[in-house]
Amino acid sequence: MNEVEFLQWVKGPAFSIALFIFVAGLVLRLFEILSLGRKVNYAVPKGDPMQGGLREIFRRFGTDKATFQRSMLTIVAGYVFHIGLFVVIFLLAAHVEVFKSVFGFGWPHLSTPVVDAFAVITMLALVVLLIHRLQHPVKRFLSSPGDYVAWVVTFVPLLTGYMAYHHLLLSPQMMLGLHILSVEVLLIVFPFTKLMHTFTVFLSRWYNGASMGLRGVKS
Amino acid sequence: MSLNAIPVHTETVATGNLRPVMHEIRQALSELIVHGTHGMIDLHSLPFSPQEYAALDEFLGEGEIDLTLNVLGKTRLRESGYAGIWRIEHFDDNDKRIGYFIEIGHVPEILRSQCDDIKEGLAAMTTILAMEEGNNEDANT
Amino acid sequence: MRMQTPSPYEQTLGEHLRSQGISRRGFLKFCGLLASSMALAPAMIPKIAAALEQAKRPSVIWLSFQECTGCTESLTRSHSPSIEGLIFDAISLDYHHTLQAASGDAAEHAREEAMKAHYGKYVLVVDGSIPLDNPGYSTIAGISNLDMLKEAAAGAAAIIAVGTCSAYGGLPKADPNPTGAVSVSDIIKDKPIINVPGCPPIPVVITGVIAHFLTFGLPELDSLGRPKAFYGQNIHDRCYRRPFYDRGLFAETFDDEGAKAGWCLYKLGCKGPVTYNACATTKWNDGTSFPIESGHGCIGCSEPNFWDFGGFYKALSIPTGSSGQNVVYAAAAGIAAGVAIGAINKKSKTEAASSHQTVTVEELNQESGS
Amino acid sequence: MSTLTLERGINAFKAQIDAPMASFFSSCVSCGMCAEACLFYTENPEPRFTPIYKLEPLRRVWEQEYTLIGKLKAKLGLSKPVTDAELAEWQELVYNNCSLCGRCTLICPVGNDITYMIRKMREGMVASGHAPEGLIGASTRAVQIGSPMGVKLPALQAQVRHLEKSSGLEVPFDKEGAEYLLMLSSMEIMNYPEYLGAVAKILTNAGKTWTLSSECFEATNSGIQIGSSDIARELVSRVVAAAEKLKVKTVISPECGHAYTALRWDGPNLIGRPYTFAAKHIVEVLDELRAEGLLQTEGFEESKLTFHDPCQLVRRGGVVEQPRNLLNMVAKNFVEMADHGTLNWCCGAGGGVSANEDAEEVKMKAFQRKKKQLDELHVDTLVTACANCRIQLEEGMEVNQMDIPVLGLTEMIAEHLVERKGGAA
Amino acid sequence: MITQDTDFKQALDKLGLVQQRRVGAAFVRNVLALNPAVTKAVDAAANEDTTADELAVAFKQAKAAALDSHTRCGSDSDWQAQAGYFVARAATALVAPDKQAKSPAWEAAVNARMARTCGHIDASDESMHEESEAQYRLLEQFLNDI
Repeated sequence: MNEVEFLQWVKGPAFSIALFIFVAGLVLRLFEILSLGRKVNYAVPKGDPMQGGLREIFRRFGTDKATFQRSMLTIVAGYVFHIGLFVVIFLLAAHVEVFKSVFGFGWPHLSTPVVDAFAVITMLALVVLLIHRLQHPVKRFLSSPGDYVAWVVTFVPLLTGYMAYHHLLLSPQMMLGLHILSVEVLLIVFPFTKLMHTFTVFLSRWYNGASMGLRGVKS
Repeated sequence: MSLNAIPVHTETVATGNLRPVMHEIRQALSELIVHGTHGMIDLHSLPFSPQEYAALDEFLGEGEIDLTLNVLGKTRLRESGYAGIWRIEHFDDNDKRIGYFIEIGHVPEILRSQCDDIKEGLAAMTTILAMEEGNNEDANT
Repeated sequence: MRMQTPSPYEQTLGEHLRSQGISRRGFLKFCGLLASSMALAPAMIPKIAAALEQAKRPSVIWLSFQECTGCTESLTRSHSPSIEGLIFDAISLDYHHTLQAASGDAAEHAREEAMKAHYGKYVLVVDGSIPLDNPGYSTIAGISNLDMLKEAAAGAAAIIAVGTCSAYGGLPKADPNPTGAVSVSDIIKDKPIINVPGCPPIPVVITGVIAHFLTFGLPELDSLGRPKAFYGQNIHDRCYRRPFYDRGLFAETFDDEGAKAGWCLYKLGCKGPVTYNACATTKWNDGTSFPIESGHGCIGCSEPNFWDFGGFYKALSIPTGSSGQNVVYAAAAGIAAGVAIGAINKKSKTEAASSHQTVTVEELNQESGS
Repeated sequence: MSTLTLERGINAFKAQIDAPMASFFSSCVSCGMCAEACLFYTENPEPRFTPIYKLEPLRRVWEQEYTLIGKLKAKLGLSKPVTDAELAEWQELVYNNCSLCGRCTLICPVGNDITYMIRKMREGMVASGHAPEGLIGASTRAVQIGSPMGVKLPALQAQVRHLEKSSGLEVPFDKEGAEYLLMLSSMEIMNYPEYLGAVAKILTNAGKTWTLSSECFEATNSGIQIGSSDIARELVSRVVAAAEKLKVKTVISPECGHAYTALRWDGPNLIGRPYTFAAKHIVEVLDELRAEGLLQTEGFEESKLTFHDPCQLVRRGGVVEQPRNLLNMVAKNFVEMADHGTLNWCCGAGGGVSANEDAEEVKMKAFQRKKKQLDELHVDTLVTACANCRIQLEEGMEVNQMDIPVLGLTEMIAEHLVERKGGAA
Repeated sequence: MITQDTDFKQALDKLGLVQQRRVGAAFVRNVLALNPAVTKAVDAAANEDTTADELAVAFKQAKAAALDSHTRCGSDSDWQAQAGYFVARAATALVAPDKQAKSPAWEAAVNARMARTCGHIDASDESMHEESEAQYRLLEQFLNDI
């Protein structure tokens, strides 16, 4: 299989398989979670669970000053790479074309060098966080293989994408192929790893916020 | 609507190749002075935007010499504003430019009479002279 | 170009050109242009000149299989006496069934003659792919392409596969490949093969390769068997519209402002980023322009399987499968599996709840006592 | 007689795990921020004291029982089942080093309610026989005697007699149809009898009808602390029975954090139906009286004082403004700690820690957090509204040679109370 | 002749801080047997020449004694031990610094009674009254002395 056939394969069958597993996996996991149900609460509510749920979904994007100072690196680097990922994934012209082909509609994109810069910053932030994870006693202690898998499958697409764009190391076909392949790996493992938090984070904040709302706890 | 009716006017673009070429020319010129080495730059195999061709022309400027050869279609030789820097443009029968070089040297290579041609010329000339003299002697008797 | 009958005395190229009435100045111009066409440094010109002077005027046998003659057209339509025309004249084309005056048995006879006379020395040029499913799909004088290729290849010094069809299978091989078409290199393994892909290839490149073969022998090839001298450049890297790509300025349609302003054609399906060819520098129609310059994206015709590369007008990044549908099926599958898993989870949870025995303080103390 | 086994513990885990927990476990990215939010880690920085890690056995049960991947892993022998030894090891983490204060729950960036999960995990710890001695003792007394501290009715009656004699107030028992049923914690009966006096004074003065119940006066609920719904249900249903028998409108939870949680939030779900009465914390009641103008005070505390928010009131109960409204009535110089209200730091002894002898040392380490907060302020007095916090704070101050008296909010209000004409009905 | 707490309290309120401490000391001495640890503090309260500093020291000791003897939340109640706690609280009230001291004698009295009853609190007898009667007498005697 030469480079071009490889690129064709990742763009064709491989992508279809990955996308299928990704979507099916997502739905499956959500069922897995929600099927466990939740008891009705007979306590007379002090506040509105709905409001609480919504409030927490947004409030937890921020943090109080003291906590920020205590976990500054985690928070700042975390924000940088999350925003970076968003920009790189959703605002690069080439990517918008992909979404257009999947959803049938697209949206405006940023100029390539801007996204390129974001990619670099994002990778830096990820490296910083990895080092931090390896050195911070608590993080190192908590980290399971799953945490590192999640890191790798997030980092590699960024790297290969960057190299493909700049025609580094390998031929563009090969790099582009590897880039798409790495994204497919990401898609496949996504629903079954920590990456799932991308979706469940809203569920979690909602549940937590709902119980806070019910108790009339305003944070 | 006809194809030409579509107003495609390329915006100014810079491939970034102009500056390097200018410096390459400068370098070659100093080489010529120091070691007398002959330099040549092929502009065709470089991605140049029309603007950049124009810019280079302007940079080199016009010199004293502008002559046209007739070999396999025309070939135009122009010395630039800087002595020793020549523009060599090769055309085919239909006056399409099929080659564009910048040559750095006292005289463009193609202009110099080729040794082999000179040798052949000498041989030819010698035989002709010899024949004439032979004829004269016959006449005297 | 005139068909030559093989002569016992072989001219050198230099002699031949001179006999065509080309002065040494002309020869020098020719070499300069040749260097340019071969993307060689001008410093090479003297070497080329010397090499050409000595080079034996080669016998060339040109076989055409499943092809459209576009490659030959590309070559012969180039205005003469263009540089490529000169080189083409300089070779002794002993067989080319489209061009040669002779036909039928005479033609085939000429081929056999040439092959015998120059056995082991002649250059074999092939355009078109070879059908393997059924030899009957394509024959010349009743000889199947496969047989003719094998026979001709046996005595060839080298094979030049001109055009994407002979290099990689090309259009005949395009999905679903009804004739079972394959490339030359799929069949011939024991001879040096130079792929000169393109649909068609740039004429100067065809002759350039021949010239290179004559002057410096086999050129350096890339992983796809293409001479690096001509196919070493990535269209995208050499494209004059590249700055627009870098600035993120793309034409969305063929007639929008971006298109008129000459912005990057990536979104309109340009395959430049993954295509290797000399178009961006050598250009077409005597250097007039190349596809991107005239407002159409590169279709990647010098790459294998370019016909099946997800559509000429789909951006390179777009997956080839029908994703939208795929998502729907996936969601359906997910729901099905989810419902099943969910049911199992519910079941085991209710079982756990029902098998719960009330904890009593007696138990607590008894346990802690032990 | 049946015994507590690992099997029963795992089974309890399986029964407790619900959608929120599954979502919480799926969301955790091991960022470690909950460690920084937990005083049992900040004051004793060992990674294993990180809140989310305290749930590891529960998480594994979830993964193995309720996720496709987990089941696959188990099939391939990539994951091993939770062992009895592990649960034994975890007892220290789940009980000694967690006061269910809910700070991690508040800080977690992905919104995981870790406290909720630890409470649930204790169900399994109990069922597998891994609850600490102290809490077992308390629960046993609570169920068998009616008070975790073994306080019997006569003791209360004796205190009441003292009170009636010295104050001339009437302290009614089993008065049907009274507006308020006043519940107490044994702590108050034994160590702070003045609390009863203060409430009696205020309620009587406000012209409210109120009563104690001779059948059930204990509001605290060891079942909640040890983490056994079965025991908690038994205890809370006693309160419900007493309240419904006396047909009171409102049951007043005493100055005790977890008693409020037990009565206000967990109770109805334990008995599986809504109450026929309202359940309120004494501070809430006092603030209502204030709002109705039935609670007037005179004079001010001159000393610079601050308020320690009991976790179960602020973070788990939403009672934040009320104590401040009340304090501002009687305090000129009230200052807040750097982290206060919902962000306040636990005293270090909640959630059963104080009743757990194994936690003695940890408890005092944890107090260092509160010490740091107080050292920043230089206050003369510390006010709180939880008898358990109060004891922990007093001990902590003693151990650390800090000379700051700790007062109960209700008593402080009572001292400044303005006697209303015809108030005492 | 004092017969009820209202008169008892009024009489105490009339007294100055120092005298309150002295009479309070008398009350506590009556139950001191239940917790000798606070003897020093009581003596300090009894002596009118005691300096502020000495009081402060005594206060610390008394508080410490109280903390030692109180019952922790959730731990089993031992009313015998608890008696000591109330004695300590009585003593603490006596020697509290001036600005904290509300009505030391009264608080001492109340806590002393608690201490007394603790012994047989579960038995719920009337011992409490004996103690208050005793306190009335002590007060009368004190008032006569001054």
